[in-house]
Amino acid sequence: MAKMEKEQARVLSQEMLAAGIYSMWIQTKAAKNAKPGQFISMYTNDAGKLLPRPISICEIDRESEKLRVVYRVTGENTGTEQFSKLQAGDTIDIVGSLGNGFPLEKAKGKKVFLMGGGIGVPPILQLAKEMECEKKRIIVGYRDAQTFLREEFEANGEVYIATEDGSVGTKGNVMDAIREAALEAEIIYACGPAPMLRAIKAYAAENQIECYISLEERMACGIGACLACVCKSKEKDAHSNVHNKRICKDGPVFLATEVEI
Amino acid sequence: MAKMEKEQARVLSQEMLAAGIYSMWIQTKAAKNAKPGQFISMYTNDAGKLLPRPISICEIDRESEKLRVVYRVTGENTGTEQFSKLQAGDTIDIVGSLGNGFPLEKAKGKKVFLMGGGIGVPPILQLAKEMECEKKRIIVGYRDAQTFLREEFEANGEVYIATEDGSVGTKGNVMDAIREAALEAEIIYACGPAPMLRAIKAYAAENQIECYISLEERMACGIGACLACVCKSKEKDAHSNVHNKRICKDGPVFLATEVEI
Amino acid sequence: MDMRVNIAGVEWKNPVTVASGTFGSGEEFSDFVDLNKLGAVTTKGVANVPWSGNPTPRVAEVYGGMMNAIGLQNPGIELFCERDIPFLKKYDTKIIVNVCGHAPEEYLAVVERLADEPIDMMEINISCPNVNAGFLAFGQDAGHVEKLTAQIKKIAKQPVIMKLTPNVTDITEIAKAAEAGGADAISLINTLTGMKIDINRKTFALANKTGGVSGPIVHPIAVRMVYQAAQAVKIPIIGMGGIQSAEDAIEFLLAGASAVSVGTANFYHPNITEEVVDGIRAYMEKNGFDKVSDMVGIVK
Amino acid sequence: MDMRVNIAGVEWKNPVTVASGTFGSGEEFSDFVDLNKLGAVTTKGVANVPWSGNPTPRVAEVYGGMMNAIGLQNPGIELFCERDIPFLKKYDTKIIVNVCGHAPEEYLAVVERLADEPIDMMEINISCPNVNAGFLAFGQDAGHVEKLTAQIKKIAKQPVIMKLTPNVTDITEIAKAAEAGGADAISLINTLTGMKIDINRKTFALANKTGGVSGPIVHPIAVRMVYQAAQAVKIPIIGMGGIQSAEDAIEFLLAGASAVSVGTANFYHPNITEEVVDGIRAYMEKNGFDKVSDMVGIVK
Ligand SMILES: Cc1cc2nc3c(=O)[nH]c(=O)nc-3n(C[C@H](O)[C@H](O)[C@H](O)COP(=O)(O)OP(=O)(O)OC[C@H]3O[C@@H](n4cnc5c(N)ncnc54)[C@H](O)[C@@H]3O)c2cc1C
Ligand SMILES: Cc1cc2nc3c(=O)[nH]c(=O)nc-3n(C[C@H](O)[C@H](O)[C@H](O)COP(=O)(O)OP(=O)(O)OC[C@H]3O[C@@H](n4cnc5c(N)ncnc54)[C@H](O)[C@@H]3O)c2cc1C
Ligand SMILES: Cc1cc2nc3c(=O)[nH]c(=O)nc-3n(C[C@H](O)[C@H](O)[C@H](O)COP(=O)(O)O)c2cc1C
Ligand SMILES: Cc1cc2nc3c(=O)[nH]c(=O)nc-3n(C[C@H](O)[C@H](O)[C@H](O)COP(=O)(O)O)c2cc1C
Ligand code: FES
Ligand code: FES
Repeated sequence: MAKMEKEQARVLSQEMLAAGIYSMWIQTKAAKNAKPGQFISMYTNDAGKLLPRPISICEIDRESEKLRVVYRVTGENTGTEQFSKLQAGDTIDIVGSLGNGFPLEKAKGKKVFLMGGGIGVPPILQLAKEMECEKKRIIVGYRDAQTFLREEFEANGEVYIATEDGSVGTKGNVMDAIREAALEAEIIYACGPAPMLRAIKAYAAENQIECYISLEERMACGIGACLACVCKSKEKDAHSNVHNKRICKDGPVFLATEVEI
Repeated sequence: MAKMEKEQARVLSQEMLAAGIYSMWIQTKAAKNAKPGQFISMYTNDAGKLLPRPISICEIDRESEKLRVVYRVTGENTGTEQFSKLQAGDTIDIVGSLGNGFPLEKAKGKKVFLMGGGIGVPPILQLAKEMECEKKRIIVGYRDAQTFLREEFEANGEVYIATEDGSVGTKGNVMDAIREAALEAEIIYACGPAPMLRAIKAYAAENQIECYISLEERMACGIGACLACVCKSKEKDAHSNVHNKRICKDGPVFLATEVEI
Repeated sequence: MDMRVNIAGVEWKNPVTVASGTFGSGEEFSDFVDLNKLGAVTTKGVANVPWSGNPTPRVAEVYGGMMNAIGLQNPGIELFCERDIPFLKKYDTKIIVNVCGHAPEEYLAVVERLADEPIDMMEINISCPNVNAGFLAFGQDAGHVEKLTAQIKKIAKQPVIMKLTPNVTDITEIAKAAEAGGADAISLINTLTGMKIDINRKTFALANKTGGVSGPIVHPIAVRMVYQAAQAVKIPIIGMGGIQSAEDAIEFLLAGASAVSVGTANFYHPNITEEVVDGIRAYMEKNGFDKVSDMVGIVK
Repeated sequence: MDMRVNIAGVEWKNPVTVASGTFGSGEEFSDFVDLNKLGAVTTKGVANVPWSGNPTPRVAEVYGGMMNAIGLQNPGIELFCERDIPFLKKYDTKIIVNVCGHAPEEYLAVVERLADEPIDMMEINISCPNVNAGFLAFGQDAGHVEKLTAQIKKIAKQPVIMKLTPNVTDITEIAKAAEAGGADAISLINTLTGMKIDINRKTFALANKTGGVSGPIVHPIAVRMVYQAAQAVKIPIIGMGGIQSAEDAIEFLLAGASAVSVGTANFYHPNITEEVVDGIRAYMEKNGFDKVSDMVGIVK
């Protein structure tokens, strides 16, 4: 495998997409082999905040070695707040790309749901861009009318929107949107908050649909070494020899039936 | 007394005067009541480096509320290195002005030595500028030909230079310079490394000259509260009730006979 | 919003005081902070006679904190009573006098001298080296803690706070010993013993070799100990160690402290105490707590 | 410049290893670091049977460091011997296997199983909760430490490093107990027990409530303990706790450690170990040390 390292990436642009939601393009060698569904570890310059912030890759420009991340500032004095203050020309330390990504190839010839909720929406974009399939339905859920990335999605598939406050599309969540439009799929790819993923997993099981979900957990290393970021697995995992899988290394994307959420 | 606070000062200029020696002008309310010989506490923005760096005031512009500090970068990854990277327009947190300053008024009508050595040279400048006396001799010692602040001194008194390597003026230290020129004084003001101050104190004692020296010690609060920065005092100190004086509050300038160095 | 707290019968206007030794006798900080805004002022440690303290360097910076070996320099109880107590009496805040000593007699002499002074509480620093126990401190031995507490309680006229050292295997054992000895409250943590070596000069950064580590770096250890102590004793706890924001202080309250002390942060953020008071109030408002005591120890 | 060190008869090419649990079994970091450049690789803790570890969240960030409660998840000694030892044997570095257990029998089973494995040393983690001593760990009681060490030494075929916990009143007492039990070396410090409270969710940041604090914030405490231990025992010491630069490592060597381990810093500076090796070499050059051992313990 290629020698990996912590890299000082250059910030190319920074833009606010919605209240507290930022989009950043960075120049990085990590773009070369990046895949949709993978993430990068982003590091602050703050001596008080040493751990990485795992952030999904939202778009990849392999040719010119650029990555886009879209992230939420989670509060005051957070690492993500510090990221949001970076400007074009600044640098940011990253390690990546990390994790396994979505199994794109499985979608060939199938009717697909690409589902994203909240801050799980961004990784769906690169997935939508690269996916080749029979029918590509993108179902994305937002809190309100600030439907960030919407135009990009519309350029890459058939888009259904759900908003919690009903201001755009279906009132409710992505599951409500599916029901409202009576959509069907043979394979599902999803990223979003745990309750949403639980609902999707149940729906997929009920309808016997192959389903891939991207999980989140607190991380320390991001590369499989510290065992911080585990989720419960159905079978005994080959690496851990217990019912735990590492989200950073064995995931973040898992076959829904593999994991307990 | 006026309400004091930690202030976010604005950097007006930053300039390298000699290898590793920087000069910074800052915009600060602390200039208003500043006196020569006082210092300011300068704080880093680094969450790993929380304590203040005490730095003497080198020049004061009370009118337009500006202070100049001249400081040495003591090594890699130090707070002073971080200060040296600040540029005009940046901000820096400071508390000041602190300490007692040199007793200017005592020089009236007298023949004076203003002696500075190494990074103890800078505070002598404002002192030289404000001093009214019979004869003002400025004796400054440097390592080598990088005789920073020399022109400024020459505009404010009769200047004698000593350099360790003999490249400029007397080869040796400030004491050698005095001897070489057979200078005499009735009062001495000095700032510099401990061995130099010890020599000056001995010289002053021998010749029964009134002598004021500015001392250094590690500080935590800079305002007299923590008792970190003490020096031994000859008499029992009225505040501490022991033979210790606080350099930050009772000093940094002391009558040489008051303290043991 | 009711910010008042009652610590062993003494009502503070809010739960925020300062950590002993980081605020002088209050006077040094009075240009920066309106002392009337503090629940209490805790003075630097005072002994029966003046102490000269340790040689310098007495402090060193460490990553995210500092180390000190001041050696409890103090002017002695007489001058303290003459000068520092009258100064603090000018303010509308409670006065907590921190007491140190090398041997029980020395503590007792100070406690006795304070009997008729107009102070509100006393805090006993048992991290001082115990002349009768080698290099250990009083506070590192439960037996000594209980005994010393009982001796002090017998003569003290004001409520007694025993201040615990974190340099112990089991903080609950020490907290229980203080309670058993009759302490009215406990406070923790004092500094963690550390060392820094100057690799260029090839010697210790502090003249005393070791020093007490304080500042934000000790916060998680302090919160843990306050939590454990709160499960072990019924007397009120004053939590401290690394507080540099209202959030840090609130962690202590939720973990079981009835009040908090701000220490090292005063050195780099001189009016931090006022910010902590305001921040706790804002948190209470946002989270629907009417009284500070409603927050205390709710995380279990 | 002779970087070699001899730890209990095992020669490392340089004094730098990694702290157990922060480097996986070495495999996970092999893309970042040339393992051949390390004096030794210390593996994550392994028990006689697989352990599932604690519920998540297992880590939290704290100011200048982190807290973990992984709960010693491990695949058990069998899979470890089959997979992880052969992987490490491909490299020219020493192999130190870190061993954990809840009871003496569990430790002993692992030690026995390792007897014929091609490993160089073993490190015994005695910070594991001791099922026979309430919530205390083996390492918090000198009696338990001496006894466990002696039991292990009786059957161990490789040199035994006892890894000490800092959560004790007197580290010298524990270090001496390990030495008395026959330990070939000691390593310290393991993590300091801490707690973080999420004030918005009003609950513990870690599912386990408490966790082990590590990273730069523990460095001064670790240096102090290594120094104290070095004054108390004659066996070699491996120093660790908060190393994130060569300078941090050198402090341990000057304080009396014969070698050092880099832990948490691997997580945010994945090739830090190589930098530490290079930085120690540069320091030796600049300061005229021909051999690493000439630096060890010279600050007294
Ligand atoms: C695989 C993966 C992909 C992610 N992708 C994105 C994304 O594309 N956009 C986005 O906005 N967010 C994403 N997240 C969540 C993001 O990692 C957290 O919001 C972020 O780490 C919070 O950091 P902070 O500095 O804002 O908060 P702080 O409170 O300063 O964080 C403190 C510590 O907690 C960790 N932490 C806090 N919240 C989370 C969380 N939800 N998940 C993991 N660690 C957390 C931080 O990494 C840090 O170590 C992703 C998480 C994972 C695991
Ligand atoms: C009253 C006074 C006036 C001073 N005036 C000047 C001046 O005008 N110009 C100048 O270059 N230097 C001056 N110094 C020295 C200056 O304070 C130190 O060089 C500086 O603090 C070193 O900080 P650092 O970030 O470079 O080093 P670091 O190694 O990062 O410092 C670590 C800690 O040690 C303290 N420290 C290190 N060296 C000293 C020292 N010599 N004295 C006090 N604290 C120290 C720092 O303040 C900090 O808390 C003065 C010192 C005092 C006490
Ligand atoms: C410079 C300094 C002096 C101190 N002096 C005392 C003291 O006299 N008596 C005492 O009980 N604690 C003393 N302490 C300990 C503090 O009161 C407090 O317990 C400790 O610093 C932890 O809090 P912090 O991290 O907020 O500083 C001192 C601490 C510092 C930093
Ligand atoms: C995530 C994590 C896992 C750890 N696992 C182990 C372990 O399995 N066995 C052990 O002896 N120490 C373990 N430790 C402790 C470290 O080896 C080391 O003693 C401690 O972290 C201090 O060093 P540091 O500050 O450089 O990390 C672990 C530490 C961390 C952070
Ligand atoms: S974050 Fe370390 S194993 Fe996943
Ligand atoms: S630095 Fe605190 S008293 Fe001088």
